[in-house]
Amino acid sequence: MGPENLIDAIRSSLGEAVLDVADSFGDAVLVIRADAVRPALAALREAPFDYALLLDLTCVDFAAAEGRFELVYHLYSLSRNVRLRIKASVPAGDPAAATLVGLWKNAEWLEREVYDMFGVRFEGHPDLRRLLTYEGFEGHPLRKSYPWRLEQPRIPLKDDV
Amino acid sequence: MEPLTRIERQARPESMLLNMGPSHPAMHGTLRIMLELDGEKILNAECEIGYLHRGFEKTCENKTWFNLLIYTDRLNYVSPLINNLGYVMTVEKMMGLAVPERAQLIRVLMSELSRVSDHLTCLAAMAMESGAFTVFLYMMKAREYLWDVIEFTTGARMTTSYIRIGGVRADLHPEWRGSLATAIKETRKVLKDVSGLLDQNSIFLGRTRGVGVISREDALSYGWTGPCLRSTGIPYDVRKAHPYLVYDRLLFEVPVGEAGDNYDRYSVRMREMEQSLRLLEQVAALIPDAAPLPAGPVIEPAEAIRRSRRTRTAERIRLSPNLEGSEKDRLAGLTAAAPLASVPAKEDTYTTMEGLISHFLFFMRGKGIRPPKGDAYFSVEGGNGEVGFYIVSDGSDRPYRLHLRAPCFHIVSALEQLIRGRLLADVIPTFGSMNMIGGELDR
Amino acid sequence: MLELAIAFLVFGLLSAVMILINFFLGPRRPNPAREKPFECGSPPLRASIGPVHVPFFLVALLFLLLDVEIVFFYPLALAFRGRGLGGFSALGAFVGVLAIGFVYAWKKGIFRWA
Amino acid sequence: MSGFDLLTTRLESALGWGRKFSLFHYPFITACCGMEYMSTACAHFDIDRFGAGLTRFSPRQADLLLVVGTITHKLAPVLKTVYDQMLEPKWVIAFGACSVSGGIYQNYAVVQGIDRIIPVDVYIPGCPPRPEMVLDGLLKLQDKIQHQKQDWRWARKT
Repeated sequence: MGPENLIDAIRSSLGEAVLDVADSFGDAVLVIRADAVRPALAALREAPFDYALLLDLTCVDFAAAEGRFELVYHLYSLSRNVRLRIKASVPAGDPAAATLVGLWKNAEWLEREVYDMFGVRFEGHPDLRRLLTYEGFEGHPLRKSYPWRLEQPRIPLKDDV
Repeated sequence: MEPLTRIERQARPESMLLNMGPSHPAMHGTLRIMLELDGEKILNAECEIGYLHRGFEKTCENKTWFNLLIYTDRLNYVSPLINNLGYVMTVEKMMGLAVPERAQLIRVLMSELSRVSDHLTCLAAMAMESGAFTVFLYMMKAREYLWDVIEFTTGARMTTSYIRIGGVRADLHPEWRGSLATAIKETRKVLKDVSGLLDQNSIFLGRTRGVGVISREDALSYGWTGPCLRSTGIPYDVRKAHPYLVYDRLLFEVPVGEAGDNYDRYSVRMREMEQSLRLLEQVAALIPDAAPLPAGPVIEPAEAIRRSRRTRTAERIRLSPNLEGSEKDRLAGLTAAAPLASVPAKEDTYTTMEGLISHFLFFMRGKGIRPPKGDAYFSVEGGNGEVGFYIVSDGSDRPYRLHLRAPCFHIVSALEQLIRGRLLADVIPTFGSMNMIGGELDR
Repeated sequence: MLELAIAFLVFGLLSAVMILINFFLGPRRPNPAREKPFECGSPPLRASIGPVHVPFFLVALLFLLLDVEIVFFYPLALAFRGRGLGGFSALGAFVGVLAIGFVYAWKKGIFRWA
Repeated sequence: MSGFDLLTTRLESALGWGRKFSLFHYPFITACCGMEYMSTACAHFDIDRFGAGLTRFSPRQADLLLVVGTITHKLAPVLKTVYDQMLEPKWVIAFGACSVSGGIYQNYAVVQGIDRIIPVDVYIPGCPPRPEMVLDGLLKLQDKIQHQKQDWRWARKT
């Protein structure tokens, strides 16, 4: 299947979960409803499309502008040699999404990092803790609301230097 | 007292809990593995990362597109030019810049040099941590020669920021062919010595063959890419899957392992270094010699500025040594022609009003490089795997969001599974063969 | 006899100086962190070291035996100069007995940890 | 100068001479400067020519703490613990702009210079510093050790 009808095939197989199909600088982008992310990605991982690699999971903070966080998944299918970007928006108030831990094993750390940096809770995640920052760290640094240079030292620092 | 980590809650009372902590020679200083031991056998392990989280992505949201190039050097600091390349090509993809041929060839030359020095450093550390100190010294010697080639051209040994948006900063050093030839010869000699030392070495084989085995399904499920994925037999290489720059015109194979254990990761990296040396020779043949600068009188910048007050000066201006290679005649072949895509030539800035204005416009806040609104993802083949940059731009002079897809983040996430049930000593070669780089892992 | 005395005096003095010099020159600045075990800089997960496993003891004992055997080689080598076959056979018997013990331990699988 | 003073100054300079040429360093490596440390410690630039070649990976046996690379807030307690667990007399070299002053990273995650945590003797600038700069820093530390007031058990606490 060529790239065009691949997208149509995906759209038809995922049905109403797909909100929009876009193209950004030549890459295929699929916008999916937040609650349909897990079944959609599970389907994409299986036979006809076999997106075997969860390349990347990250999050973009549009809280100030549009009051939402946008989860961005990148999938890669080795047999088709093609990349797919999937976007799902979660409300900024109480950002929560379904976990992918059962489908891919690297999802555990990826989701822990997004939780640590943005505060997006992933239901069903076995061990949702901070990954990059430390236990006593309040707030989520990559949110636009978090000041860039607000340090939270773990041990008292000599400031007379 | 810190709240109990996962391993402290699950550990059995009689087993011994040990920290293979951040400040450990084999943990590259930034990873803490908490091990639950039954004698020497590892019952359970938990990795704690983030000790080198330097807030890269937050810093990028507050820096202009041109200024944050220096941060990309320090991501995978073993092969810095490849990170430059990844970031720069993502921005070029958004701006639709056409990079001239010579700049593309120089970029391939520089990223292959970086790849060989990445594999050299990884295998040197892995061998030294398993006891082969001689291999470490040999490989560091070879890396010095490679860094000499990079230093002649870019001026810095490691953190070069040489590959810029739109092309490269300056032309190659006049004697770059000689230093490249010595570097390749020395590296081949070291590769022969090291494979003689390690390939059939029963101690090294005992510690790596059949240790840290991962199946193909697990490797894919963990999102592995690069030499570690190829060691399990899946020949996925971004240079072959999505050829960029001039890789489609160059001949090279993708070495593949079978069992996916430490030894295969070692041998895939060794064979990949030979392929990269081969690539270096092919690219060196493709790059034409730089045209010599036109002869004729050369005047001082101050004199040129004084003269240019009334009439345009035609003579060549003598630039300061650290601008060598980025003279105006050479700059055309090195950077994209788009306006405000790269730093304008110094000769124009000194003598013409338009040059001065474009120079200030480039560096002024709110002006300079501004890719169109939208988001883009582009990835290149780094030392550890697919180095991908996902950038969201809102049209301003600062990226709205910049995310790095770090290959070794996914590789290290599999470490707990690889060492569970093994002996304590197997952690070191397994972790060494993964080539964890703190800057890229924790960003 | 005299050289023996001189040898003992010189080497004894030398080792005494090397042991005691640290007592004189090392500055004393106790601090609580220094008493804790060094665990790569992170807080120790379990303060007490639990019971040690049996294979450790076996290997330790075997090492002790064979190490002492090696120490005996030095005087043996000096004493047996010029004794010819008789000396060599005595040395062979001494090593042989210990070798049998070593092979027995090896076959018993002391060194197999998994 | 009384006889006793002559004796102690002779002892001080002998102690300084002894200590400066047998520095065992503990490489507290975290980031990019580690690559330059490798070049400095290896055959090409060879830190061993100055008597500081022996790398000790335990603070109990090291008297020079070489802090190489970026110290983040998460790593700060680890650095403080390792420094406290080193035996006296001890010295610290801040290797690279990040450990000297936080370098190019001034944000929520990075400690702006390790002298906020531990006392530092020699600062080596550079990102990363060239191996020659590192050796120069080491020589400066050796001068400092030679000419500082030596600390020993019965030294008169002035």
